[in-house]
Amino acid sequence: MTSTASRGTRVIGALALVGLVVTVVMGLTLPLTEEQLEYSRLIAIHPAIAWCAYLAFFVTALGSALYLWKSTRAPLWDHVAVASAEVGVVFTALTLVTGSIWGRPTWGVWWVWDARLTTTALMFVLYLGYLAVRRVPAAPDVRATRAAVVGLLAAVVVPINHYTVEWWRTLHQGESLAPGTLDGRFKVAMLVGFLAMTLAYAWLLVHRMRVERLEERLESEGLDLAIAERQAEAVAP
Amino acid sequence: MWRDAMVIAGRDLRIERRSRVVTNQVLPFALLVIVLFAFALDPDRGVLDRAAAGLFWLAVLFSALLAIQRSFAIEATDEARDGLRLSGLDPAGIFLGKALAVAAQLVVLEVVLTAGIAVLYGSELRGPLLLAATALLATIGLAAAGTIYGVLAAGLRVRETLLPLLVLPVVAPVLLASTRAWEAGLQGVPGEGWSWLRILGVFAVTYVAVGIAAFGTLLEDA
Amino acid sequence: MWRDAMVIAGRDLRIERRSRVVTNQVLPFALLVIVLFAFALDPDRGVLDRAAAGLFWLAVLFSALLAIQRSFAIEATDEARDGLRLSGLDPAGIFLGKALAVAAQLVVLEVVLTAGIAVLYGSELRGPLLLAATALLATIGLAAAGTIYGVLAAGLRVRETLLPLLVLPVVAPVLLASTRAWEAGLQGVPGEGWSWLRILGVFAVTYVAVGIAAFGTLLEDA
Amino acid sequence: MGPAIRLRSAVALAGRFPVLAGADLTVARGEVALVHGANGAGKTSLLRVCAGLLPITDGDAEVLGHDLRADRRAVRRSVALLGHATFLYEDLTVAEQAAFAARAFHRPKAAADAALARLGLERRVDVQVARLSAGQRRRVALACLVARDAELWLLDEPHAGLDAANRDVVDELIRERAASGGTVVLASHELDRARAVAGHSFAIAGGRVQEDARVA
Amino acid sequence: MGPAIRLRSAVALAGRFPVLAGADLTVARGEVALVHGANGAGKTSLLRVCAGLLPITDGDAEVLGHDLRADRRAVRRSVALLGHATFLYEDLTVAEQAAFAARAFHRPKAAADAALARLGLERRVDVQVARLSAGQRRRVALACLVARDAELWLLDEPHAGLDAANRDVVDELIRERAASGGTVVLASHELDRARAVAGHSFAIAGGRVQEDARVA
Ligand code: HEM
Ligand SMILES: Nc1ncnc2c1ncn2[C@@H]1O[C@H](COP(=O)(O)OP(=O)(O)OP(=O)(O)O)[C@@H](O)[C@H]1O
Ligand SMILES: Nc1ncnc2c1ncn2[C@@H]1O[C@H](COP(=O)(O)OP(=O)(O)OP(=O)(O)O)[C@@H](O)[C@H]1O
Ligand SMILES: [Mg+2]
Ligand SMILES: [Mg+2]
Repeated sequence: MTSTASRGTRVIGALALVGLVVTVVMGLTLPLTEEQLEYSRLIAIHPAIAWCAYLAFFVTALGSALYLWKSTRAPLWDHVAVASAEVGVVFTALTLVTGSIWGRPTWGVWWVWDARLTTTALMFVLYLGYLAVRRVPAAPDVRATRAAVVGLLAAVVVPINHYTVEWWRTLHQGESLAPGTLDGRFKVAMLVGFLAMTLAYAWLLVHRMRVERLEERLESEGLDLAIAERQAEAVAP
Repeated sequence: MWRDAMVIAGRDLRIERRSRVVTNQVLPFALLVIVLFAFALDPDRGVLDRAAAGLFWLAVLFSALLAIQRSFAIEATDEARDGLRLSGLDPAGIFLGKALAVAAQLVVLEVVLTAGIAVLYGSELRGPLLLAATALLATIGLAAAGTIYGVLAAGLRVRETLLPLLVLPVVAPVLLASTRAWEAGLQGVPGEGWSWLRILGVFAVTYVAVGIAAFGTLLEDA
Repeated sequence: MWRDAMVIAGRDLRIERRSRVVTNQVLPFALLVIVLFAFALDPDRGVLDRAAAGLFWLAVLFSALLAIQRSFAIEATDEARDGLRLSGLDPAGIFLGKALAVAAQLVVLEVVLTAGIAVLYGSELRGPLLLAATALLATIGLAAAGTIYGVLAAGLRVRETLLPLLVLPVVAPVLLASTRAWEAGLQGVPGEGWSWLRILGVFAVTYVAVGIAAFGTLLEDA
Repeated sequence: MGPAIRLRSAVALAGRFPVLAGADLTVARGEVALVHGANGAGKTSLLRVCAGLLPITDGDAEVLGHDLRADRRAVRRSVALLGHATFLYEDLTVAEQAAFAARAFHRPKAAADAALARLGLERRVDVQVARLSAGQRRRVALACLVARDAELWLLDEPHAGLDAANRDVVDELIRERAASGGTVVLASHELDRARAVAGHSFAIAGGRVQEDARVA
Repeated sequence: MGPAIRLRSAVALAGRFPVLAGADLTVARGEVALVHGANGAGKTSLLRVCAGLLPITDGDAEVLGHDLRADRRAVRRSVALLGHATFLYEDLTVAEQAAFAARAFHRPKAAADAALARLGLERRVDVQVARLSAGQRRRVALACLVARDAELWLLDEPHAGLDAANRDVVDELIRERAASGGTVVLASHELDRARAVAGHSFAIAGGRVQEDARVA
């Protein structure tokens, strides 16, 4: 296996691409809301991106849990966890960016100390920490276990982030999918956005996982050589 | 499990009683922090009285970090982890024991700090019951979460730097909830405060549960 | 002396380049701190814009603590002190070298943090010259003071807890001065800022001088 | 009842480096086995595998009937390891340290005191571990190991740093242990002394056990 | 030119405890002296005093002509100590560590490489010090000591933890050093081996130097 692509992923990739295009088109053809003008069109991508960040971290937690669980422990789950975490960090960053871009016209500033925004920023740093743990040199399985625990505990921030809008009186939007809160076309655009972003996430995830697997294979191939060398130390000490 | 926990907690507290590190170093540090905050926020603009709760819990947080680092510094040497593995003690017991010892020290710390903000920031402690309950639950959460990451970082040469990075964000929600609860408590409107207690309770339970469940794995395979 | 300083600084930075502890651990920690502060201060009451400078320097302070702990954590083992004594290097050189390495790392940290507050606290960097000058002098002061106490705590089993207690109070004035200077800088009234700069200069010079003069004694007899 | 230790082409990794590269070793119960070899040959790694500290990634390892691939932890209660590093609490006094070690294994405090006496530490019981001399530390570690009666002793250079008198004490302890049915594996560079107490001796090189010669 | 070391009823304290309680010792230049004695007798303390690490509170101490009471630091440049603890930087590779040690004493990198080769560490030069085995660490420490040419060597149990081959290397190094006019003081528990290289041997007990017997 030289490429990390496969028919499956090509299909997903293609679908994601189409979805994103559609999303953009729909987004740009959304009616202008009088108070926000074209900025309201960000609704097509921003929530979707944020939601994918959640999804990614949930998957990380899942992978971590399955890795920690003795009977299901397998390198695969570690790969799932790390791949999803990295993609998730990217999505979180994008959430912060798109959010800020949206915030400038809406609130007049790039950033406000709104609970939702803060918890999102927190989420971002949390998973930077997760990646930092992974960079501490250690045997693969050791690294995996460490990371798994961190990845599991970190997940608490996701539901918190989701419910902030209810727990605090936030500037930030609440559940816009709740019936009657939003004009139909906005909802459709949001849903398409969700779909496209999720596909994109899946595509990235699979590729990142395969890279991880290739690396592991490389190591295991190196191992036989290493063992041979080690045994050679006996004759030439 | 509980017996082992007692063995560990007893030993840690005895070491503390002898070396007095928490009382002589962490405690002054905590006080120092709230003084520094007062400095940095130049009080004449009347920020302090409003920010008191937040600053209090920030100070607790940072001192908690030190207390945890200390708790694993006494685990000696780079082979700390091997030592614990060979100690023959039940991992869950070790976790509970160390968390217990840390919690005990934190409680002392918080009492003094409370006096501190009362004096320095002139905060009045209305709703003491709420304050106490909050502090208790928050302390359990902090100690548990800290101990989990403490053992993860123990024996790594980067532990001084890694630990804060790991602990701070996961306990941030605790910080948050307890801050809100204390604001309510300090302003004497406990009503909304109690709702935050529930969240704190959830955290405390979660972290303790995770600790009991995962500590063995962490000790063994990490 | 300078040659030895270069030897040490070179080694410390090489270790950092390999282990990436400051970039991967201290830096995120610093960002975390400014986020936490902002939250603890219950921002919707519009405290932040006024407190930005103070919080920035508090964050720098705490990260500086970590950077210094790291700088002496690489000095290996409980016999770190003996190692340095026997290294054959001029104490003053050791001091300068380690301080230099720490300072270099702090500068990177501050640049990122500045971007951080610019975005997160919405502070506008009026009077960049003043800000830069302040940061430079403050950094020198912090690194110097930190290194002096770092060697005091090095090799002690209580260093994690002792160091913060020792460093924070002595650098408090630095914190204060640089905060005021930055407030001036951020509000675009550099005028009063420059006066604080002088104070910072005095501190920087003092600490460096003390370090060069006293490091030998500290290493030997402390 | 099978052998105390049975390794079959065991491979163990430190990071990516194979510290054990297919080691075979069988030690019968009640035996005293010596493991020797050049620095970095893999002696310490071997002992750590047997103590269930270092996982094996290939081959089989069975210690006191426990399959280490299935569960590394179970074997610990019946194995005692004296490593290069002495896992002592610097802040405790000698007496407290020994008592703690004993308690952890549900042994009476008397056992701890006896062990300390056996290693001639009576005059230092109230000194903090941190203050002890190198050899005294090793002796405290040994005392903690003696205080609990483990079925299998794994001793990494037990003589290193000890003075003449205490080297003899160590030899006695090993002989007694074997006599009372326990198994002892020691790694050492002081071959003459070690061979004198060991029934078997194994040479290790390049992460593998080389020859298996019965000592006259 | 006076002796390399002259202690006169030297007293040294660790906290309140007198680790040296009136020690007298004279070692002539170019000599190899062995210091032996029970654990905790004061060997390490003695060496640390000579290295100017541990201050003496009473009596006189003169090393290589430097009066230690007046100034402990001056002597360091010409003294090299191998302690129980190896003062190594875990994060550096073996090569970097040796190079750093050499540079600190204004010695060419070549000296470091030669020293590493001498102690048979070529195959580990790129391994991080933290990953080395116990004996390999000792050898790296020795290499760092060899890389700088100090007038006086203070070796605390130089053989401990080394394999057969390297023990011989150490003996050679000591002999060469003495032959080229350097002075060597070693503390050891392996008397037979140590006596073989030492010209003088001193017994230490209770923080004092006991007999001063010339070895046949
Ligand atoms: C840096 C600034 C921002 C950040 C970090 C941010 C973050 C997030 C996050 C994490 C979500 C997912 C919510 C959930 O499902 O739990 C979200 C959703 C959403 N955001 Fe933002 N946001 C930002 C700014 C904005 C702005 C300025 C607007 C519009 C005025 C906005 C509108 C929305 C909407 C409509 C949703 C979907 C709400 C829902 O269905 O739950 N966001 N944002
Ligand atoms: N990452 C690594 N890269 C290269 N070699 C490594 C690495 N990690 C460990 N090693 C080697 O693995 C070996 C560890 O062996 P071990 O500690 O068991 O030796 P030992 O037989 O106990 O030696 P000693 O007699 O010195 O105690 C050493 O040779 C060490 O250099
Ligand atoms: N505070 C103290 N209280 C009691 N005894 C102390 C104290 N500090 C040090 N000691 C004793 O001082 C002695 C230190 O001696 P030193 O380390 O020189 O011994 P050594 O000859 O090197 O022994 P070894 O052969 O074990 O290395 C030890 O006996 C130690 O117990
Ligand atoms: Mg070994
Ligand atoms: Mg000694």
